[in-house]
This record gives sequence, structure tokens and C-alpha cells, in this order.
Amino acid sequence: MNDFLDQIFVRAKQMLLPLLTGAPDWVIQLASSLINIFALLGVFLTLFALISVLERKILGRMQNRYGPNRVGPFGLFQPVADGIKMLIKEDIVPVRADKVVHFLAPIMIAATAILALGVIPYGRNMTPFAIDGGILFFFAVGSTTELAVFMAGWGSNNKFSMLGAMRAIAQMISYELPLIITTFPVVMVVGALSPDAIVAAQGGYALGVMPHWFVTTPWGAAAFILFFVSGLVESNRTPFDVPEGESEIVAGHMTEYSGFKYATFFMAEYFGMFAISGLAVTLFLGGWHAPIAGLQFIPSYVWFFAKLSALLFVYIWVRGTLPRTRVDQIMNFAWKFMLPMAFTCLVSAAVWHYQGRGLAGWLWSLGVIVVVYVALSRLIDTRKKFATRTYRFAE
Amino acid sequence: MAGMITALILIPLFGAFAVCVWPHTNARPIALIFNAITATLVFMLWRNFDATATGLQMVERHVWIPAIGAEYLVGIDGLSLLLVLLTSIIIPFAFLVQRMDRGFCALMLVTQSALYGTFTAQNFVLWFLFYEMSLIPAFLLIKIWGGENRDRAATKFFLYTFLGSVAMLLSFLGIYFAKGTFDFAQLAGLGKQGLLSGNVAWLAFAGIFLGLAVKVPLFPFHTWLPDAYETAPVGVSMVLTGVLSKMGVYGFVRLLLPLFPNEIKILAPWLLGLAVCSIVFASLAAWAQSDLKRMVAYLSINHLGYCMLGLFVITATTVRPAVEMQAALSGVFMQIFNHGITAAALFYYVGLLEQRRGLRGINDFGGLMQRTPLLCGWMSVAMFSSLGLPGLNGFIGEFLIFKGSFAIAASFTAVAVIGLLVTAIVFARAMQALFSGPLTESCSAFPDLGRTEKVVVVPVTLLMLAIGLAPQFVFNIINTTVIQMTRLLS
Amino acid sequence: MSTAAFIVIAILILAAALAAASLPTLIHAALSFAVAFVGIAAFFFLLGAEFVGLVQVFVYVGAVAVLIVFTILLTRRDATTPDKFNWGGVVIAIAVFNGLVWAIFRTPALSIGAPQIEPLTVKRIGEVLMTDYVWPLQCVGLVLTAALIGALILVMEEKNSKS
Amino acid sequence: MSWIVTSLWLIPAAPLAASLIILSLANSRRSAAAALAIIGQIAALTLSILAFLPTLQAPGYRSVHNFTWFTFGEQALRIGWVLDSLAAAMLVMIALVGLCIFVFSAGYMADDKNLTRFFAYLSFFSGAMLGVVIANSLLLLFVFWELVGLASYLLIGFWIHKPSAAAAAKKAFITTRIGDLGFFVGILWLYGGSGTLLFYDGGKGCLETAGLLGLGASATFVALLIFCGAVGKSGQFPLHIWLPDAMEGPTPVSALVHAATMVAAGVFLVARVYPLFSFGAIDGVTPSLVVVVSIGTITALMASLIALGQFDIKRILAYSTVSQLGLMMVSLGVGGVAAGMMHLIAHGFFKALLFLGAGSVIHGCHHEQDIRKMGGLRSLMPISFLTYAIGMMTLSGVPFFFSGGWTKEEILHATAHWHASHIPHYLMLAGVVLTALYMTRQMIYIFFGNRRAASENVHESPPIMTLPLIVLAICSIAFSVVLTPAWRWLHSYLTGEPAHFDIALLVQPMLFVSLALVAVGIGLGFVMYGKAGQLATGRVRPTGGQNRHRTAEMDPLERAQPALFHFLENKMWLDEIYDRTVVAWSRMAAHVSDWMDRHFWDGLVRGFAGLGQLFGIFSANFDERWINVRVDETMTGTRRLGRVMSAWHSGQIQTYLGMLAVGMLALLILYAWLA
Amino acid sequence: MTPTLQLFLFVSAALFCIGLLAALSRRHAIFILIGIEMMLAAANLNFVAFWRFSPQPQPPIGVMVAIFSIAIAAAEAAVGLALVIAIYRHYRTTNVDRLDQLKG
Repeated sequence: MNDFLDQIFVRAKQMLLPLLTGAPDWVIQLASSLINIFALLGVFLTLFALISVLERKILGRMQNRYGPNRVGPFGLFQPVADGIKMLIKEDIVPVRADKVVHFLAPIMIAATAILALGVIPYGRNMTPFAIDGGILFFFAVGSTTELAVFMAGWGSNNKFSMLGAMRAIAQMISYELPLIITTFPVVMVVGALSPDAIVAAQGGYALGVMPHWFVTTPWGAAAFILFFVSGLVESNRTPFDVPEGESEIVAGHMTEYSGFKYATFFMAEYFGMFAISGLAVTLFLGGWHAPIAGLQFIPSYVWFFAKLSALLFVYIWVRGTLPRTRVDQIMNFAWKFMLPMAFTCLVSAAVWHYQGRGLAGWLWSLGVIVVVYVALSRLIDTRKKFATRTYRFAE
Repeated sequence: MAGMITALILIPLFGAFAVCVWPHTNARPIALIFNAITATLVFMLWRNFDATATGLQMVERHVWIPAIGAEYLVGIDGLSLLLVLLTSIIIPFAFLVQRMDRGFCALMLVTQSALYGTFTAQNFVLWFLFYEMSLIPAFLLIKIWGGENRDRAATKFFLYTFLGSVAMLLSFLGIYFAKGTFDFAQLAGLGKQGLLSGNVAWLAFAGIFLGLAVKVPLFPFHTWLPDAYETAPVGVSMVLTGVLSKMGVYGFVRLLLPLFPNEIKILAPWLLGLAVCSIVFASLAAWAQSDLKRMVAYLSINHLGYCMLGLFVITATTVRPAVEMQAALSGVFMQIFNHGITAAALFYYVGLLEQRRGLRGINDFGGLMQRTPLLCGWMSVAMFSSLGLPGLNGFIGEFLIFKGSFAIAASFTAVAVIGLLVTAIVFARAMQALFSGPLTESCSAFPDLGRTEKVVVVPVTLLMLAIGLAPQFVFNIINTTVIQMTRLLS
Repeated sequence: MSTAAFIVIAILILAAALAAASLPTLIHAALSFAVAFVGIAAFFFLLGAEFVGLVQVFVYVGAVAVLIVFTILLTRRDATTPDKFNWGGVVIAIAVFNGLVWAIFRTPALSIGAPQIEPLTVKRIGEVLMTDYVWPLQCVGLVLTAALIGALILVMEEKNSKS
Repeated sequence: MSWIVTSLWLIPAAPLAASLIILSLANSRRSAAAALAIIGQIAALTLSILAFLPTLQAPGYRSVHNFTWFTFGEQALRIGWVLDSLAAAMLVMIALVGLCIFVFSAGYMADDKNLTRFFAYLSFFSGAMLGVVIANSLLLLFVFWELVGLASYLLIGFWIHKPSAAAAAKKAFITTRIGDLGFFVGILWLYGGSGTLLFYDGGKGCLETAGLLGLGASATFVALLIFCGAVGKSGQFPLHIWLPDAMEGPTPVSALVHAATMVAAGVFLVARVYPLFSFGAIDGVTPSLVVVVSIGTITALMASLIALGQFDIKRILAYSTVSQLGLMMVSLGVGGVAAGMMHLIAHGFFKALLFLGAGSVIHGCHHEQDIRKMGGLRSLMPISFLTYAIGMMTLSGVPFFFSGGWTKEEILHATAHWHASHIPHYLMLAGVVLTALYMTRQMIYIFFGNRRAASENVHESPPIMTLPLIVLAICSIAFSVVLTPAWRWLHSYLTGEPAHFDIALLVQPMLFVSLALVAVGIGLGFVMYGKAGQLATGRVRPTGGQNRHRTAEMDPLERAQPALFHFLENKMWLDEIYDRTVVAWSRMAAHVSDWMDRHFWDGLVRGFAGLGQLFGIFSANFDERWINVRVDETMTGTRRLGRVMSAWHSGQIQTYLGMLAVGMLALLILYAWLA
Repeated sequence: MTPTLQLFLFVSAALFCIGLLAALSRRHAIFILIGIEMMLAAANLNFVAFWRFSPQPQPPIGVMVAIFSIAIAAAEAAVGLALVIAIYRHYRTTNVDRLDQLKG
């Protein structure tokens, strides 16, 4: 029964495919891919809709107000209304814009976001595109996002767009390094680039309660935090949303977009968030594994989406809590702290591995991280004393 | 237990790094914290050390540079442990002598790491690496923080010892090309049959001998020492005399004796003569000094001369009763340890005096006993220990050395005994000049021992007393090694 | 390995490459360049070297293309002015092309089909990289570090030049 | 084995512990310090008496307690303590005399501001001295021996602000150290030869047959080397020079350390290792013993003579001590071990008495020590006078009532029967006369005659000081009970023979001889110095001073034989001779060593460095003058060539690239053509 | 029918020549870099193709060379572009025709 529930979607697909018996191979492959793609799109578009409204509601709660609550029960149909609004809005293209580039940018950005979602295992046997170098694929595709952002900024031929794009690219490139390097320990420890292998390696439980997720090791925890922070930056979320900081540069590279194209950007941003969170779940939080052995009867995909939702909640929570940082602070933080710490995680994981992955390894690797952390924080401590606030007025 | 020695070598390096990273105001506390860590580690090492087992313990062996037979091979036997203990005792006290800035602390920690490495490495290449690694921070410490004439003294120190090191390295390359190994144990095994033959053997012997004799130093290769010790800051002098000079003696025990027993036997009268010259002339020269630091420096040469006497005696003649060899060797080991503590303590006291007066000439003081009885009292304990008063630590080693060497080379020993007398004269003179007589005007405002100073002085003095009265706990460390080494050499 | 895919990809590559070489606007050329490289990556996929393909996308599209557009931005004054075209280069290029094509089609040993192949896993590449190619790997690491530092130094502001 | 043997260590430990506790006391806890020291000493005395008791039970009692101190290599170094008659007698004597002196010091030193330190040192000394006595290992003995030396050093230099005290302390330390070096070498030799340093070890000790046979002929050398130590410690010629100077210390110290106990340690040492000296003796004569006798004789006579020329009350006593120690050495040397030891113990009592008496006098005279400034104290300090007189007579060897007389007679007896030579015997007889003479001189100067400068306002000392004097005086007299030939209890106790009481033996011929000699001495003294006690004035010229014309104030001997007197007054110029020779030579050696170091050896190093520099300069010149010029020429040529070549370079990168492509094409074509 | 090695080589040769064209004919420094990258990519394509069409099993030498080549190319691009920026800063142009200071 459990198994049945667990594999219900897999079976469904397997039941669909025999309908094409007799067709050429490439047709079957195409059909299989299409099924995956549609399932993926369906699920994540729904999730996007859900999250967009939930975010507003949660933010509302945090800011001591109601969120949207007019459309449908609890305002749940708000995205539908938004969608209709977006679709029927006028599509404006600036006269001096580079039309082709301007047009291609939202498509490309959405495509990459969706592509990245393809390699994440959502449940047991539920990886849409199980390729051997899945993690690499994820980052390869993710890195093209920058090009898309640039296209949007350039194509609009607008000062704010260009500045926003520059900011976005700068911070994305800077944080891509820690983001990728923090995955190295996991890849090294597992010995594979395949997300499925990584999830499989996190199966099993110590004492029946302690899952073998990498986040339970010191290096894993540190890497997870670094990864999460880098993910925040990569998806341009608060407190790292300088590229589209409304008070400074209107809406960054999206300034000149309206209507459906704007919605596409919006969606791509959320998809990027899903993708990063999904990868974080896969890499550090045990993928679709249940947190406790006793809870394994609940289907694997439920666990995955539960973890994903938890992370998304943290995203929203952070957005509701933290103010926006300054550009130079973000960059300093990336190069002076995140990157060294990411390398430390690498060393720490190596120490953990060579100390036998036991308690000793745990302690040693903790030691490595703590030492470097303390040293780094002392090193980059500017010892700035904050004076009492003074106001300067325009002359 | 694996990895403890490596950790021991690495922790001071981390410490040096930490000292550099932290704001400079905390340099000394941080250095001391790291020293506390190493001390704990050394204590664990001592606890886990099996005093009855022969051979190396806690060996760590890794491939390092296979092409030249250089392995990362560290391990300890009794001698190594003794010296590691000594290092762990001296260095923290050297830190407590004076306020130090960041670079100083970092360099001292690097020296410490090098010392641990030197005393635990069991492969020549590794050993040599650490051996040289200690030289550079020492040079910088003297050169940057030294007193008058520091440039000259530091350069002399560096060039002279470096010349010796180069000679030693060349010799070892020769040995390596002949025998194909750098491993101490293997080489020692080969040494009995004669490692090399003909002139090559003599050349190799001369190179290693020069390197070590300069380091110890042995008369007449000692002229860098008074200058360097006189100029170096007190803490550095403590480390130089307390531990660094032991590297030379250690080298003699580890390298020269096992590798070239035949050569030493042939040269024995000359070598013994040099040792005796070290003892007698150095103590006489100490008598003629008016600078306290220089005086203590010369006495260091004198005390290391006893070690050399004991060592050369071991392979001096054909007929050597095991009893006497063991006595001499035990004596040498004890002397290494005791001299380390005592000489460092003496430098420490001289440092205290210098801090108070700004000068350190023997005639710059007078009547201190009336003003600072505690300082004088504790200082005289160190002095008496140094001149070999029974009941304090210095006596044990000297007695055993003389016991062993008298039975084997009576005439040399009989002359060497003069050193004991002259040492006594030197200290009696110093005590008379410093402590007694009317209180000099310039000394009338001296403070007596402060709290931190007591923290240093009391444990060290208690250690001297403990070793002097019940030295068995030290002998427990070295006895097995002594027996083993005696078998190897007889 | 389907011919249809080959033809599609080949046309894509060559078209994009031609565009990259000949488009007057620098930005368009750069974007076409990225497209061409995605096509090459697809070729690598087609040839069974998935890993290389991914690396190709990762490095060229993710890094080099971005670098190029950044450089274009930083040297914007020249970016929009279409520049002179040197026809001598075209002659040489065509001559070389003819030579190469002549050589390729003249060699009969090259007209072979692809044999069956074990999929080249990432693990295998990793193993090879870490055993047989470990020295080259270290060297490449060194080269990259040197390039990083060199590039940084090159683009650092010359503080004294203005004053 | 009695419990006291295993816990014998408690005897030295008690004063040592007291010393440590006192050291940790604040300087102001004066009475506590004194009380602690005295309590420690009482404990030591009690334990000593307890230790003494078992030795009485059987003649020749000896029991040892040995244990391992430490092991080195495969060897164990064993030490231990021994309880026999020798040790027990010494223990009681030292503890008792020590106690008296401790009590005396509490009064004498009452005004000193460093009283606590004084008692700490004194207790330390006492403990170390007791340790010397009980040691059953030459090494342990040496350890305590050195500690005793240290205590002596500290005590002599106790008045640290006096440069003369510091100098005297240094002199004492170094001079004894010279002797100790010989001792040390002796220990090494003995250890190497016999393999053990234990005296008695159930037949295996170095003083027992097996150990002695192991040594063989070298026993003589070992004995002589050990004797060096004794010479140093006991102030024997030629190392006696420190002892008179040591009188710079406080008087109780002189009494305890430099009269009663420590200086006697040398004699004790010889007695302790006597088997080494007498090993292989023919008729009781061995080369080593001959040396002992010779040294002893020289010392005894020389010191008595010098004593005649001294004016410092303590110095006279110091030379007397030296002389008496020489006497003891002679006694040991001629085989009279028991006689020597008896004299040692008796000497301990009466010399302590004399010194304390002197201390009392000095205290009374407001720390004046010159006997010419005293005079007429007889009536002012009656108790001191009486006890001092008893001491003087004991020292002079007045027979029958005083212990010194009996022991001296015993020694003379022993010398008379020495087989090697009779010269020591006659010289000793002369020594007896001299002793009586200088003591009479001293008595007359101090207690008789007119009152002089220092005698004003003199008062008798307080009871705390006179009481020890009385106790010691009684001891000096009462002690003779066990010394008489009629009942040679102590003799037999020491030798292990049973004692008989035979009143007939009481009167020996030698008694009359010594009576006559002493009488001669005292009589001569009164004849010579009777008038000297009547010096006119208190203003006395300083020693060796200028105003020699006032013959009335001159010493009678000086008047009669000025040259001889100055010879004696200046201690036979020995200090000066040493200063000019040994000391000067070694100081010169020190400076030569230093000079050699700074200039010769370092010069060699610098020379080598200079050679290197020279080579550097040479090669730099070679570089510039020759190689550089050649290189420059080559470069010029290359530059010219380069100018020619550079014409080919357009500077256009694309041109180069195009060339490259054309070249590649050419290669391709060439390849195709060749294939 | 599956494509033969010749076809791959043909595409690669075409790509190479297009790269050469870009490098030779355009005056803008960035075009030269783009051309060089394309030539390198053509070479990579050759390596991988030769590996793929060689008799199997075969150690992945071609793939390895391609990987290294990509890495080097990345380094080259970074330095090259940095050079372009530096040149632009200095001469206010990216036209390579004007950069002929090395003219002999």
C-alpha cells in the first residue's frame, strides 16, 4: 500500500507509455519527456501560484495586516486574478530597444529556470531527467541565467535596466562561486554528480532517528547555510535584492517589461527559487527521505515537497525580516567571507572523511570550521565604531 | 594516539597564524593559550609513553618524497620525549619574561614547532628541515628584537650555524649516495660496521661534526654563542640556551655517535680534549666577564661541555663497561634536561635584573639582598643548581657524567673537574657582587618579585628541587633508551 | 545518433558562428557566439561526451559569454560603432577552409561510422582525471590561478595614470 | 632492626623542616622563628638520644638502612643511613651543642633585623650536619657535605651588607670547594673501583672487605682524594685560610659551624672512611696515613704559632680550632681513631663554650673584637669569665679535671706509639705548650689587667646567653668521666671493645708529661704577657699600622722578635702568597681565556669570514671587468641583428594571425604533396 | 544512416574557418577573441569526435584534452578580456589596427 502510494505517479506514467506501442523509439522518448515536462510544469506552476499568494499572506501576517483575502476562499484565487490581469495588460516595447534581445530575454530566463528543475529527484524514481552529471547540468543551466538577465538589461536600452542587470550579474557571479563550491563537499563525499546518487547516499538512519543527511555533519551544516545564503542571492531575494531595489533603480532589468513578459520574469524568479531550494533539499536535507525511520510510510514526494515548502517559508520569512544590504557589502561578504568559508567546508569534509566519518571526524571537522570561522571573523572585523547618528542636509 | 606528534608540531604553527590574525594586543595571551594546548598534548604524550618498551613509539610514517628516500617519519623515544618536555617547559616561561609584540610571539611559536619537529623527526631530511626551520626565526628574533650589536651578532650566529648545517647536509648527501637511506634507525644499524670507508668517511664525519659542534657549541666553535646570547632578548636567550643548544647535543646522540663510532674512537683523545677545553676555558672566560648575560652564556658552553665529555667518552675506548656507559649517557640526558631548565632560569633572572636596572653589568648592582630578598633567594637557588650543588637538579647529571667518564677516561675527567671549581668561583663572585655589600643607590628602588614573576619562579625552582631530590621520574623516561643506546654503541 | 539531429545542430552552429563573426553589432555577435557554443555542447552530447557538453555550456555560456558582454559594456564607446571589415581575412579563411575540406574528404579512413560505446560516466572521467591526468590537472589549476590574478592585475585601476 | 634506624632520616629532617617553615615566615615573626628552630633542634636531640640508646646495648653495634635513590640504565644508585657508635656519638654531640647555641643565639641575635633568616640558615645547617653524620653512602654524605658548605657560606655572609663578610663567605665557599673537588674525584674513583658507594651493605659495601679488595692499590689514591675534602672542610694546611676569615659571621655561627661541628666534619669523614686509609697497612702505617699525619702536624703547629700573633678574639679561637683539628688529624693518622673522635667530641663542647664565651664578651663589649681594647672584664662579667676559664683550661689540656686534658693525653699516647716516626709526637708536645701559651695570652688580655676602651659600660650577658655557657662548661668538665683511662667508656664505645673500670689505670705517666707541658705553657704566658694586660690606653693602632714607636702598647713578642711577630701577625703571609700565586694565576687564566675567545678564536672565525669577503670582492670585480664586458659586446651585436629583424614586424596582430593561417595552409599542402 | 567522422570534421573545419575569419577580418579586439574561442571549440570538437569514432574501448583521451582545453580557453578568455579592458583604458580604443606600437 505504502509502496503503491509512493510510486503512484511512476506507475501512472508507465501505464501511459504502452499506449504508444509500435511507434518509433524517438516518439516514445519524446512522449516520455513530454509527460515529464508537463507534469513538471503543472506542478510548479501550481506551486508558483500557491506560493505567490502565500507569500503575500505570510508577509501580511508578519507586517501585522491581512494579506489578499478577497478572491476565492481565503483569497486563494488571487493568482488567477493576477494571471488574468497580466495577460490582458498591454505589452509595451520601448522604441529604442533592441527588439530581438528584448523579446528573447524573458523566454530564455524562464527556460533556464524550468530546465534546472528537471534534474531534481522529487521522489523515489521520480527524477524527470536522470542524467549522470545532474548537478553540473543544474549549474550549467543556472549560469546561463546571467546571460538572460544581461539580455534583458541591454535589450531594454534603459539606464536603470542596465544598472540592474549589471548589479544582478555581478552578485550572481560572485555568489555562484560559493554556491558551487559548497556543493563540492557533498559531491566529493558521495563520489557522484548525480542527484539520485546523492539522495541515495543520505538514506539510512543512525539509531533510527538521526537521518544521515549531510546537514547533520558540521561541514554539511556550514555548507548548507552558505548554500542557502548564496541561493538567496542567486534568486535575487531580500536581503540581496539590490538588482531590483525599487527605491533605487525602479525594478532593475525588469523595468521596461510589462504584462505577460513581466509575469514571465516573475515566474522565472520563483522557479529559480524552487530550483535552488530543491537542490538544497537534495544536497543537504536528504532529498525525499523521511526524517525519521518511522515516518517512511509517508510517500517520498510528500517529504520532498514538505522540505521544499519549509525552505520556501524561510525565504519568505527572511524577506519579511531583513532589510536590504548595500552592493559593496554584498560583494565584500562574498569574496571575503563566503568563499573562504566554502573552501573551509571542503577541507572540513575531507577531514571528516579521513577521520572515518565517525564522532571523531565530526568533532575534527567542527573544529576546522570553528577555527576558520573565528579567524575569518576576526580578520575581516573592521573594528568600526559606530558613532551616534548624525544628519547631513543638502546645501 | 596516532597524529599526536604531528598535532604537536602543527599547533604552534597554528598559534603563530592565530597570533598574526588576532589584534596585536592579545599576542602573548594567545601564544600562551597555544602553549597550554601543546603542554596538555605533551602531558598526554608522557602519560601514554610506555617507559619499558624499546624502540620508537607513536610512530607516524608517511610517504613524503619517495624519490630521495625522505619520509615523513616522526616518533619518540625517551630522549625525544625528554626534550619535547623540556621544550614545553621552557617556551611558556620564555613568553612570560617580557612583553612581546605580535611578530615576536609568532616567531617564537614557529621556533617551538621547529623544535618539536627536530626532536621527533626520525628521518634525516625531515630532521634537517626542522633543524633549519628553527634557525631562521631565531635569527630574526635576535636581529629585530636584540640589543646592542644585534646585527653583527645575529649575522654571525646565522652564518656560522648555517655553515655548519651546510657541511652537515653535504655529508649526509654523501652518506645517502653510499647507503641510500636517510632513516636514522637504519643508518644507526649500518654504523656499527662502518658506514663509509676511507677518506669519504672522514669527510662525512668532519661535515657532520662541524655542523653539530657549531650548534652545541663545542670549543673552539663557540664564539658566536656569547655574542648571540648577550644580544638576544631574554626570552630568546632562554630558548636558545634552554632548548636550541640541545639540538646539537641531540644531533650528537642521534647521528654522530651511532654513525661514526670508529671515527670517534680514533679521534677520542682529541675530542675529549675539545670537550675538556669547552669546560675549562668557557668557565674561565665566564669568570672574566662583567656582563651577566655573557657570563651565563659562557657557563652554558661550560655545561654543554660536560654533555660532550659524557658523549665522547661513550665511544672513546675499546674497553667500556656497560655500567659506565650507561652512567655517562644517563648523565648526559639528565644534564640536557637540567641545564635547559637551570640556564633558562638564570637568563630569566638576569632578565628580571635588567628590566629593573636597565643595565646588566655585574658591577651595576650591589646589596640587592637588602632590597629584594625574594629575588635574590630564588635566583641563588638557580645559581647553586647551575654550579652543581647536590640536592638540586644540576648535580645529578654532572655526577653521572663524571662517574661514567672517570672510569673510562680518568685523566680528562680529572682536568674537567676544574670546571666545577671555576663555575663555583664565577657564581660566588656574581653573588658577592650582586647580592651583598651596601645597597647601591641605583638599586634602591627595585621592586621585589611580582605576582607573574612568582608564577614563573616557584614552579621552576620546585622542579629543580624535585629533580635534585627524587630524579627517578625523569630517569623513568630515559632508562630504556639509555639501555638500548648503550647496546647499540657497545 | 540521428542524422536529423546532426544536421539541425550543424546548421545551428554554423549559422550562429557566422552571425558571431559577421554581425555588425557587437552584442548580437556575442549572443550568437553563446548560441554557437550551446550548439557545440549539443554536438558533444550527440557524441556521447555529456560531461564535456555540460562543461562547455557552463564555461562558455555561463562564464566566457558573460565576460565578453561585460567587456563590451565596459568598452561601450566602441561597441556600437560598426567597424571596418577586412576582406583579406575572408580570402585566407576560405583558402584554409578549402584546404581542410580537401584534406578531410581526400582521406578515406575518415569515412567511418561510430562504433557502439559504453556511456562515458562522470565517475570514469573523475577517475581518469585524478589518476592519469593528475599532473595536467594541477597545472591547469595553476594556470587558472595565474590567469585569475593576472586578469585582476590587468584591470586594476591605474591610480597614477590620471594624476 | 630498631625502628629508629629506618626513621633515622627524621633527625636531619626535623631541623630542615623547621628551616623551610621559618623561610616561609614573614620577616617580622621573630619569636616564632626562634621557637621553631629551637623546637626543631630539641626534636633532633630527642631523636638522637633515642638513636643513641640502641647503640649502647651491644658493643660494635651497627645497623644500616639502604634503599635505591634512583636507577639509571640498568644500574641502581643506592644510598642509605647507618647507625653505629660513631654516628650516634656525633649525633648527640651535634644536637646538644647545637641546641645550646640555638638558645644562645636567641639572645645574642635578638637585635638583628634578619633574625628569621638567621634561624632558618642555622636550622638548615643543623639538619645538613646531622645528615652528614648518618649517611651510609659516600654520595649521600657528599650531598649533605655540600649542603653544610652552603649553610656555612650563607651564615658567614649573613651580615650581607658587610663587604668583608661577603668576601669571607666567598673565600670559604671556594676554598672548601677546592678540597671538595678532590673529594668528588675520590668518590668517582671509589664508585668506579668498588661499584658501590655504600659504606656498609651486608659485606658488599665499599668499606667492607669485598669493596676494599675491589679497589686494590688505588685505595691509597681514593683515600688521599677524599682527604682533600677533609682538608678543605676542616681547615687543614694549605686550605685553612678560609677559617679565620669565616669569623666574619655572627659569633654563634662561629661557635656552631666553624668550631664545634662543621669543621669537625673533615675529621669525621676520615674516621668514617678509615678502612680506606688503613687498607693494606703495615704496622698501622700506610702512605695515605702518613700524609694525614704530616698535614695534621703542620697544621697544628702552624696554627698555634699564628694564634700567638693575633689580636682578634675570634681569630685566635679560629686558629686554635685549626690547630686542634690538626691535632685530631694526627691522631687519626697515627691510628688513634677513637682518640681523635673523643677529642673531636670534647672539642665540640669546649670550643663551642669558648666561642660562646667570646660571643658573650663581644656582646658585652658592644661588638668590639680586639683583645687589646678589652681588659679587666674578670669582675664585670663573672660568669663569662668563669666559663671562659674552664674552656681555656680544657683547651689547653689541663689534665685530670677537664675533658680536653684526657683526650689530648690519649692522642699524645697514640702518637708516641706510632711506628713510622716520632717526630709528630714531639711536635705535638710542643703544640700543647703553644696552646697553653696563646690561651693564657688571650685570657690575660681580656679578663685581667686594666680596663680599656671597650671595657666601659660592660655588663654581664642575659641568662639566655649565660645558661648555654654554663651547660657547656659543665659538659666540658663532666665529659671527662667517660674519658679517663680508668674507665675508657667512650673509647671502647667507639672501638667496640668492652669497657673496664680500673681505677689503677687512672694515673698514667703521660699525665705528668702533659701537666708539665701545660704548666710550662701557662707559666710562660704569665711571664710574657703579665704586663701586657696593663696597656695604657684604649686607642690602639690598627694592625700593621704606622705608629710603631709606642713600644708600650706593643705586644711583648713583637717587642722581642718584631720580624717573627709580623710573620705570625700576617698569618705567615699565606693569604698574600696565595693571592700573588694561585689566585692571580687563575684570574690571569680567566682573562687569557676571555681574550683568546674574543680575539684569537673569534679572530679565526672573522678571518675566515674575511677570506670569504675577499673572494666576493674578487669575483664581483671579475664579473664587472671581464664577464660584463663580454656580455655587453654580445648584446650590442644582438641589438644590431634585432634592428634588422624588426623591420619584418608590422605590429598588427591580425597580420601575424593571417601569416600563421597561411603558414598552416602551406604546411597542409606540403604534407599532402609529400604524402 | 548516421553521420560519419568526416561530417563532424567538416563542421569543425567550417567552424574553425569562421573563427579564423572573425579573428582576421574584424577590427574590434573582442571579435578576435571570439574568433579564437571558436577555433578552440572547433579543435575540441575534433578531439571528441576522434575519440568517439576511434575503435572502442578507448581511454577517454580526447575527452580529457577537450576538458583541459576548455579550462585553458577560459583562462585565456579571462586574460584576453582583461587585456582588452586594459587596452581600452589606456588607448581609449579597442580597434586593433591602432595598436601597433610593437611595429619594428
